[in-house]
Amino acid sequence: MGKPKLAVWKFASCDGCQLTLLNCEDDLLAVAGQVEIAYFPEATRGVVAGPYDVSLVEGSITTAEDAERIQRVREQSRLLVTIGACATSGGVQALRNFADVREFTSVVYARPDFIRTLDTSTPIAAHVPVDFELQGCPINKAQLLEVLTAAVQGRAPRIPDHSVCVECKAKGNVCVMVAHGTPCLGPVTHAGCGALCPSYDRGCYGCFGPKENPNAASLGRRLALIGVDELGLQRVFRTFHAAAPAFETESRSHDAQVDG
Amino acid sequence: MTHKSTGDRLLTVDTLARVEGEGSMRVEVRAGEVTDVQLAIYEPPRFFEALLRGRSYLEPPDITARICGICPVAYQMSACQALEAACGVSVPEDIRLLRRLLYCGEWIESHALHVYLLHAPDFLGYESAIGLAAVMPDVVARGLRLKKAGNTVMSVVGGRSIHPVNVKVGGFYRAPSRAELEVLRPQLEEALEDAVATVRLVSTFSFPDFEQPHEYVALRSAYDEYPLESGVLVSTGGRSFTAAEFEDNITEEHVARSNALHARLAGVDAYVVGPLARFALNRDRLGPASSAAADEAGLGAEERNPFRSIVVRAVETVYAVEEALRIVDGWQGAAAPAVAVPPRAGVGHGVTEAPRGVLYHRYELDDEGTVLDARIVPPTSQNQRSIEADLLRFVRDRLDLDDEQLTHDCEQAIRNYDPCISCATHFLDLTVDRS
Amino acid sequence: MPTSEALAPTALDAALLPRPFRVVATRDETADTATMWLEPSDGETLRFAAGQFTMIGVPGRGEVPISISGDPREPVLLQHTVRAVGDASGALARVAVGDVVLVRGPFGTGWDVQRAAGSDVLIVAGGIGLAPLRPALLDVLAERERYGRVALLVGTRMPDQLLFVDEVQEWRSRLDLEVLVTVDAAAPTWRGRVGLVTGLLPVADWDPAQAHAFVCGPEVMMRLTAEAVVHAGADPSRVRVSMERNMKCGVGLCGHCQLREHFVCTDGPVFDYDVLAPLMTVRGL
Amino acid sequence: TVIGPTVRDGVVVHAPITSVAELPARARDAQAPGRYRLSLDGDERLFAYAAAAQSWKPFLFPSRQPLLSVSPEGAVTAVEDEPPSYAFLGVRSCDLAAVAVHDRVLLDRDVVDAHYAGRRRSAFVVAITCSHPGGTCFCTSTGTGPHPTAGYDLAMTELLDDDGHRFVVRAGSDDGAEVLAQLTGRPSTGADTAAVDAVVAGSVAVMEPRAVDMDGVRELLRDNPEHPRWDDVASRCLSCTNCTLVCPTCFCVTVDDSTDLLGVTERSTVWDSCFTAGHSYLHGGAVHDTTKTRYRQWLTHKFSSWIDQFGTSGCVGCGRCVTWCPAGIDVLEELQALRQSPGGADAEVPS
Ligand SMILES: Cc1cc2nc3c(=O)[nH]c(=O)nc-3n(C[C@H](O)[C@H](O)[C@H](O)COP(=O)(O)OP(=O)(O)OC[C@H]3O[C@@H](n4cnc5c(N)ncnc54)[C@H](O)[C@@H]3O)c2cc1C
Ligand code: SF4
Ligand code: SF4
Ligand code: SF4
Repeated sequence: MGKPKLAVWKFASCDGCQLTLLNCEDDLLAVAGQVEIAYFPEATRGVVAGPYDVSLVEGSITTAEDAERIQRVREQSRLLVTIGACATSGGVQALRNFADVREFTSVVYARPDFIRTLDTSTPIAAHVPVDFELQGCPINKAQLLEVLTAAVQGRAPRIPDHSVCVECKAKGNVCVMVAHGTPCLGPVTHAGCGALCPSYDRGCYGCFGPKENPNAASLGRRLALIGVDELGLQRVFRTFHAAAPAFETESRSHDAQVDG
Repeated sequence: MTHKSTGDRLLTVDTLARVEGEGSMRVEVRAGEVTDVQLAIYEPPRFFEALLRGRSYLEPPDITARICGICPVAYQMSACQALEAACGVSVPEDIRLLRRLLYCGEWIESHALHVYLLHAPDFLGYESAIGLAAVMPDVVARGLRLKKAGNTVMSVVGGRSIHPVNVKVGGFYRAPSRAELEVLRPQLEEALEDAVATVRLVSTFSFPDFEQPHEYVALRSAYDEYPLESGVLVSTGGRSFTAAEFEDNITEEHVARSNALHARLAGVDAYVVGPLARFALNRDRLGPASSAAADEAGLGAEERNPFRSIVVRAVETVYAVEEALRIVDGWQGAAAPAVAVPPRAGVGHGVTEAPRGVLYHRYELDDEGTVLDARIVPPTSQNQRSIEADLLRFVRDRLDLDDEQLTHDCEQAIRNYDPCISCATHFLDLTVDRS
Repeated sequence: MPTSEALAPTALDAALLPRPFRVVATRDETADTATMWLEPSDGETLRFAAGQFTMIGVPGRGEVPISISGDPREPVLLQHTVRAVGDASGALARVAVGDVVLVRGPFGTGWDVQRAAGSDVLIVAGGIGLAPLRPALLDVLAERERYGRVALLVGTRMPDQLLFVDEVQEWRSRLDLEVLVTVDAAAPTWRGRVGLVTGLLPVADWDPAQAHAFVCGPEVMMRLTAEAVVHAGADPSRVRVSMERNMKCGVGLCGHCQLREHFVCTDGPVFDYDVLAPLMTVRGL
Repeated sequence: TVIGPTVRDGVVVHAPITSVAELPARARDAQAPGRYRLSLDGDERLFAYAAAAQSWKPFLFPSRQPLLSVSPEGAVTAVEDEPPSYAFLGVRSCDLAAVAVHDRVLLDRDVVDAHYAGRRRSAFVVAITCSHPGGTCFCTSTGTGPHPTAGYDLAMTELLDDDGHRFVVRAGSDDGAEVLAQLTGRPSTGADTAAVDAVVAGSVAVMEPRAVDMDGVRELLRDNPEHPRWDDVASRCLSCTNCTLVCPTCFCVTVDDSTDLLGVTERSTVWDSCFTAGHSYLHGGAVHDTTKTRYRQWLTHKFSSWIDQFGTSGCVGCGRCVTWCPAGIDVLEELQALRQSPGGADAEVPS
């Protein structure tokens, strides 16, 4: 068996997740030794034609062209892995889903008529079947390596889906929520970052998206008790994973009070 | 199929490689004359300025970081500066230095990425750094080492290198101790050697003869420092204006083919921000090692050949490393990780030097700190006109080349600017139309 | 009984230290299930009691509990029958001759069929559950004269999911063993029985008043079967079932397999039904 | 290495210390469900705080313990490590009881945890009488405090009164006696003993309002798996795992295999929690697929089935799971609610 062919695709995104691959400085050449980097415009001019064994897909679907293009990507890919918040839940640009896009366009562009875009930013899985979703904004380097390693070895990636709190406690952090009264989304957020924010004396802001079995409503009530107002609750659940169902439901539950 | 003739030609590159983001290029040649050059940014729009409306003034550093994964720190720095200005707060010196250190990390990482992984393969004739690694493993290893040093600085100060978590309006969530920064020293010392070696390497590349006439715009710091996190805007045309006067001097316009906005400097057609501009306007502010490296590389008072921007970028990398070392050495911890920034109604402007050049933010807040309006002008949209102007002249002089070579050279010319299309919305796709 | 060799405490490390085995033969049982025969690389025979399991895995592909499906009297080659339902089991079900797999164990309690000596024996298997029960049946057949009537009742979802087809055929031809097979659903060409395995209980020849039953299959199937056996008049303490829970260590230290007060890996996997009955009726215990 | 209490990030933690100056002088903690605040405005006593953020578990039973590595060809190499040698300073009686529970679970079994055994064997334990129980403590209810009675090398009681700031120390082992013999000090007097008794009585009194009767809790939990209170608590519980990870007796670990690009697998035991889906994962899904079943597993195991398994409760009354629950769930309140309406006639409304 030859080396598996890897392709890296980009949709609406910041490039941070694919940069994570280039940031694997110690392992980049080892990865290149195990997989054939067949399509990765950010890193190489060379293009090897599909089909591809593994496609990493960054970014969300925000235009009709992209909705079409992702179908082509899927057709050419044996394994399709989405990387990052944009690709798995629509990303920060999914905030448009909560507003009027025409208004959005006119805020940014003098000639909104030049801009063609969809009303929503949607995750890749809303368009094509996805084999694995790697969460994070941006994704974690070690987790990306695990996903690639698993793909090379033909096994399922081992990415725990529990809360950030697990990592926080394993690291020996002091809980900022309990000890300092700092609002923290760690209890409902997917692990992977290594509990970065609490390690920096900050509450988690949920950039890895919802964990398995999240209870956002209860956390919302708890945050309210430590002083987060309705607008604040709507905002914390409506940022980098605004369109992830668990977070969207919770943020929308505050709409009435915020608007009223 | 190659035509070298003067006839009609159309060169296109649908997806420009080794740039950050997605864009395309199109060059049209009719009857031997270059009639049109376009750099189209088709990266889908993400509407950051709109989605910032209604958010808390404490959120833009985290939200705007997501505009660009390559230079998130630049967004965080410009946002903090603008928001602190809006609220009438300035940060103490220790916080300013810590920000500078974080920024140095981003410069080292971003410049190493561009020099080694994106641009050097052009000069050495490879499609990618991975291909290059097969023949020059030491060179690529050095580039990766350097890049990693930058990432390590960002991880220690900011928590991680992409979208750091430690930055907030008013300073940081937690300031590192002296001991925490000291661990960076050995890696930075190695990086200094690597950065100097990088200047030596890239100054041996062969560069096409090409001079550009554009006006250069960059920051000039109030301190005796090369500009990073603060300063006033100055230009080779003798202009000088503050962040607050940015929009009086620079306006953005929207062109049909692009999802990015083009910036214009009042009174001129095209201007340039980024390493060449910074260097020309701040050569006297380099540190000892970077200054010596610039001399050794034969750089004069200013550099007008955009192809030689790789040399300037390498010199700036030396500067960022020596500056990081200076800050680490002097670090005694911060009195407090952040200063309080109570909200107030008003408008604030911020300009800092992203690796690719001047990055401008403006926010208008109400008295509770809700963002009423936001404006962001990234470096790539400022450089876009210059890139196109350069391409036009560049192609005109090289019509004798076949399409493949010409396209390749055009791409290289675009990469001179290290265009970040994620910022300008995102990337380039080259179409050369000779038909 | 070789079940309780661990009289002196063993270190967790040793218990978690797998031994390499080499695959010497494989046989596809169904589309997703295969049997493999394994030879210990260190030459040390893995002796076991019917019903015990090992923790087994392909290197780097995780480790899962799998019952031993071989004959306790012929332990030189370790035999396992694995259904591919996920990553670890999928890798196992696809091993080829010559491959190395890592094995720890044996662990857990056995069927302990000897306690049925003098009585009727009812062995009821659902799907892959026949694999753990095969050694129990072989134990009975090896000393057939010690038992009363013996019946093997097998249910599978579809005809092509029956395990050990040739051997089942052989068993069918024995006069001292009643073999009944049923499937949940089948094409019209299927000439056998259709219906749940519990439907075989009234058909088989056994005496509830003194029979011992050994049941293995999906948890609901085990519960319904045990309930039906008890309903027919059997004493719950004479019904044994083999439970399945997540297991990481196999020696009661990792905590994953707990079923209320029981560590399924050490107190089980084979339990008396009277112990489990109250636990099997509560969802998600 | 001496591990003792010290203040970090506004909390008393157990960490390596090298001088008396690092001890938490003047520290006073206020603990409540989901809330911990520290002030440094007390008198000069060094041990006048309640349970520290974590017990001694992270040192005796670390969150990750490498076991072995496996080559791509299947060759197995065990990780050999020298167990660190610790002296624990300021171990409260609840935490002593927790260590005893771990000894029972991890050492007194057919298979023992050799890494725990190594760390445990070499540990020198200096206990302290708890003088300032916290707002979530209930060791008097679990019968595990506040006065250390066994399981230590030395036990101290800190006294601060007209006779000055001093410690009454007694030895609980030969090692302890040896160390005690080397200390300068005077034999304790009847007055000292009376003062110690007063400290203990004071602590007991502080915990009085929270005292619960643990009799029948084993049966209560065993017999009420479908009580409506489980749904109620599930609406509040975040299944974040914090309670299990701060609990000094929780021992669940997963066996984690991580395989690198070259196919080398490292096997470690890693703290796990019954609040994760992976804990009860069986092909197709988790047995404990809802927060209700996960919470029920935790509470039932801790207070009920633990007794069946090990002859002792899994709870030592340190109150950590209450303090460090981000949702502020109080196990005593849950037990109380289960008890008040056995069988689940009328469940309480959430607070
Ligand atoms: C005592 C006993 C005997 C058994 N005997 C047999 C037998 O003889 N034959 C047979 O075919 N089967 C048998 N089984 C069932 C067999 O163990 C399971 O089918 C097997 O464990 C499933 O493995 P898998 O391929 O799904 O593992 P994987 O999916 O690879 O999982 C391996 C481990 O990783 C973890 N994991 C995987 N996915 C997830 C996830 N999404 N979330 C959290 N954690 C996850 C789990 O902890 C799991 O233990 C037996 C089970 C027991 C308990
Ligand atoms: S998920 Fe976040 S880091 Fe990744 S591309 Fe999107 S915005 Fe960037
Ligand atoms: S700080 Fe946040 S992530 Fe850490 S334990 Fe507390 S709630 Fe969980
Ligand atoms: S703690 Fe939360 S917000 Fe911070 S990096 Fe981790 S997942 Fe993202």
